[in-house]
Amino acid sequence: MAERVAIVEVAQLPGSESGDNYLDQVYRVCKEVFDKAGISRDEVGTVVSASSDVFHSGMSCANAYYWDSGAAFLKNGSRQDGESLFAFIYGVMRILTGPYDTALVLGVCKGSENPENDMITHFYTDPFYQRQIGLNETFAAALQMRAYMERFNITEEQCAKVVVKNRKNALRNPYAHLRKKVDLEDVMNSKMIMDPLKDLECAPKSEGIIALLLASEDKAARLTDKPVWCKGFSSSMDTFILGDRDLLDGQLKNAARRAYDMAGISNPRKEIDVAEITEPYAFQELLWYEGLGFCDTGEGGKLLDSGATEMDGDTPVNPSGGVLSMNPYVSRGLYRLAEVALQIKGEAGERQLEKKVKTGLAHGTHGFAGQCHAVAILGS
Amino acid sequence: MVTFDKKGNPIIEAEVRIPYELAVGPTWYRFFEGLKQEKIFATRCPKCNRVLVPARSFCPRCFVDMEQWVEVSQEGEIVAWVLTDYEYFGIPIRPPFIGSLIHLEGTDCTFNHLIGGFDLSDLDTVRKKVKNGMRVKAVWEKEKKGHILDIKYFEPL
Amino acid sequence: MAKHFQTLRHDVWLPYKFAVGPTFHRFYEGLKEEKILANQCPKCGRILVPARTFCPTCYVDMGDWREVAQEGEVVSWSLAHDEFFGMPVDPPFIGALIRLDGTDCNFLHLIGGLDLSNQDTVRGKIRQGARVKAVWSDEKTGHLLDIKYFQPV
Amino acid sequence: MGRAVGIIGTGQTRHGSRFDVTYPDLVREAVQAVFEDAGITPDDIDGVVSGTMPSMMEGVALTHFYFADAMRSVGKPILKTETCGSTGVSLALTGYYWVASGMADMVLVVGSEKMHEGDSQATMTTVAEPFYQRFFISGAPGVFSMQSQMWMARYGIPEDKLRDAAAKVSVDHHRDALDNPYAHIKKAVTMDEVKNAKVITYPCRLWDICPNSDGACAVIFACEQKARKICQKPAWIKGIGYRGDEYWFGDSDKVVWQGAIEAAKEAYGMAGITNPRKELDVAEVYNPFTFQELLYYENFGFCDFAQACDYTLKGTFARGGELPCDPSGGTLCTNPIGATGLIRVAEAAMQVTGKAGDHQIEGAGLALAHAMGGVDQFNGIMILGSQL
Repeated sequence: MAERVAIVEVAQLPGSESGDNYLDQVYRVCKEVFDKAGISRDEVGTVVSASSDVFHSGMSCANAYYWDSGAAFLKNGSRQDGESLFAFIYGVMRILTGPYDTALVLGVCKGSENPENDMITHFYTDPFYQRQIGLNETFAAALQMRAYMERFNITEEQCAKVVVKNRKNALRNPYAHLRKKVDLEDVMNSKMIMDPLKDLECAPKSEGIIALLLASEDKAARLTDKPVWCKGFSSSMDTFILGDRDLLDGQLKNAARRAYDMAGISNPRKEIDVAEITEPYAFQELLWYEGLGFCDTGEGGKLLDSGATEMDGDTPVNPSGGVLSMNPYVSRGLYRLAEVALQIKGEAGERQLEKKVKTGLAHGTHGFAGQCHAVAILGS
Repeated sequence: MVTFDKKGNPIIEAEVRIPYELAVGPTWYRFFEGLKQEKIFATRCPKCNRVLVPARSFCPRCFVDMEQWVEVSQEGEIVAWVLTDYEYFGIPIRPPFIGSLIHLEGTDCTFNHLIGGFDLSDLDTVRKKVKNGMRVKAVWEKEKKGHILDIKYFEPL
Repeated sequence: MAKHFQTLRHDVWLPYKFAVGPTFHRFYEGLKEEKILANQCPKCGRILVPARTFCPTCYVDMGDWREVAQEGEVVSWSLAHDEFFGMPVDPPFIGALIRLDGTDCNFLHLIGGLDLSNQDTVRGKIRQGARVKAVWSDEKTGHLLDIKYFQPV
Repeated sequence: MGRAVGIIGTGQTRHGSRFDVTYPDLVREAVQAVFEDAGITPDDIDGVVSGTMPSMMEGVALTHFYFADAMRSVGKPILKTETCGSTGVSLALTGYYWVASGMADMVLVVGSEKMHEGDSQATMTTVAEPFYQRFFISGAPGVFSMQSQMWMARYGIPEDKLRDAAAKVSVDHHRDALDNPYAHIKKAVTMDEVKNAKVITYPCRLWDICPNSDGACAVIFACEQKARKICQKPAWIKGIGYRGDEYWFGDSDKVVWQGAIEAAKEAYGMAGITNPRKELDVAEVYNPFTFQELLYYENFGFCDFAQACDYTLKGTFARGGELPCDPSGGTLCTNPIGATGLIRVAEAAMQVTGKAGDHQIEGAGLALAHAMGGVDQFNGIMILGSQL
């Protein structure tokens, strides 16, 4: 039974729209990660992928479609739905259990083939109550943003500044979907989608096909000299009906606490060198700072204002440009994880942080106003 | 609006239509262009040497690119067939029709397509006519759309 | 969407029959009579609206049914400007979470009955804590929108 | 290998047409039942695994949100597994790995489907892509009909014999289901009725084919230490296996079916089984179609290739036979897809712990549970035993 599991290599495709066939893209990204690690498909132990039928061209049982493109022919594999960080931890579990010493973890979402994300998120609702009021993820986010602004005096400018920061970071990320600088005025003047939520504060709909190769400690030693270890993980689910929840006191802190406990982290602000968090709506980055314990409740805006989460701050957040710059709905969690792994390896190219990155955090969320969160801690 | 099923349980009926737009990509594109010219294209794996139809960009087993294109025979043998004579919501082809697996000459897999060109209204007649191992040949639609149904069906020889 | 590459249109088109179950059925019947029905958890005592089959927290069957107030306070709101798939009514409209008096959760519904054409005016009028009251549609079909919207009082 | 894992409780709904309740209320029925069976409370659970088959079967996407409360998963870690028809066994495997890896001590696994709310054939048409296969698959019955033909042709099995064997499978299982309080189809059928029933897709006739069912199943997995403490008689996980073929139906042999063979081999290897017919006491084989159950006997090594009909007609795989298969009535009588594979696991666990009631196989100590998914693409197996 393996004791520790490492990310050995990462391969990702860019978020911009591609005319390539989906299956070809899946094949190429898997091939790339095998080539980087110097192993063949035959040597791979198990395959766990993440996808969602509704975010995958409307193909039911999406994983049946890309099974062999995803290198899983005649292999023991599985699939996680909705949140790609689930696929990561399931890959880790499979290696910890054995007998497989490697796992391919794959995240697949070809956003360009799908209708608008909210047409799909609308179907998260129950048909009896919330669907009749037209609820979708943006609608829920707008309600959450208003509550956040009113309860803690978070300003619209503070929310908009998240966009400016992340889009600036994305300029240095060749994989990001939106690579155009925006300033505060652009964001503030962008079209009001659902007041107070503005167009540029909402994530785009992107492509995102990504592969990570995991290995047991012994195997990792043979495949890489820069293994990135899985140190902690947890997720947490909130109640279904939006009106039953406190939208500003959700499940992120439970997921984070359990992940920190597992990783032995007591002061996240000090111990975490970089964080990649899922902020499909700009204000959520501020709210998630609080949930992750980077600052106190209601202080998310102040933390941003302090510059601490900028590239040169003491807790840089989203050096990749985040989800606001690239949003492949289902695989976005694995993109966060990959960025943290690359930062720890020192292979993040132009966006590599100047400081030494030893410990990093990747966060994923899906569902209305963060109904479900997942937190992974990686370390050198 | 609430209605009731035959047991008197309250239900809400709805229809959902979600549109998607799939990227065809170069391999399918070339395959469909072939159909327009009444050609069935396959590709060959440089490692295991299998010829797979429709054409693939990579071999699922060897996991290498398949770049060698070959036009394959339009004749082959029936490996399995099924007469479908029931309908359901969204059925893509009007019944009755015969779906089948056909082993096209010179290929190393079976090709999924229709068998037709004769009366399908009676199962017993069809069973007498269609047998596994029987030879069939592609019949083409006059108007080509670059679609898998540019081959109208395969007809018994 | 016009693309610069070849695509294949693929519509997922499916029919459904959702089992309403006795709880929502009774709730809908209430709406037809201009009543908003909730029920109470026998364990934690919370009154939840719409009525539920079971308490999401205590996991016990919900108990007493009751009609709740048609007035309450705005907890959060958002003004929708554009059309979107599944929208409840033509925009502009306000989606809101409303705490109906005497209940222990927020009710998702619409706010209306005021001029919504100017965002700034709306922001001046609707705030957290603003009092609103249900306005009923003339025709009832047993649907959440039998309540037309909640109007500021 | 990882830590030893046991099943300490199972729960099922009454399966069938369940327009009387909403989907979350149906899920709750199974979850309440599993907690009652295991005698623990939700506080004891470290994580929840949720799964259904295709996302839009019931018109609600990513149902783990919808079921969050019904599954008692609020505040807990969650995983959402989906692998088509094999989802149920994949769910069980997720629960197993979560505990075996040491990342949780006790995991609740919930599978469900409410097929009457959607249109299963229309939904399953979207499993086949619109470039190629969609036009030729003719729904699930079409696929299985072609598979059974290929089998017959390969080995020259006389059609009458195969028809008789398949009819016997149907007759036996419909009778078995009468002894299963959860089963959906409860109607005894005769050989003649099966053989003369309406053709759906030749050679499959009405009574060769499973129904659409509404239902849910819940199972609790625990690590050895907790299982021994809480449960007098856990069902231990002895072996697991899973394999997937290529997506295209025509790319691999579905008669000598490598995916099924290797999934079984993996599970047998782990469980130390060399002669499955002799060593297994009962098998819950995923049998949406009578013909396919017969083919599985061969691929799982219960008998040699081309022998399944003879053994079946002798009664080897019926109750009272050497290796009773699907004494619950199986998928043939109850098929809420996302739950179906998990029901196979639950039934196998009930058999090895002596909790199967009227359809108990006396003294069962080792049981196999199986599920299949995709267009004949996935096979998953879990072997359960009364002894660790």
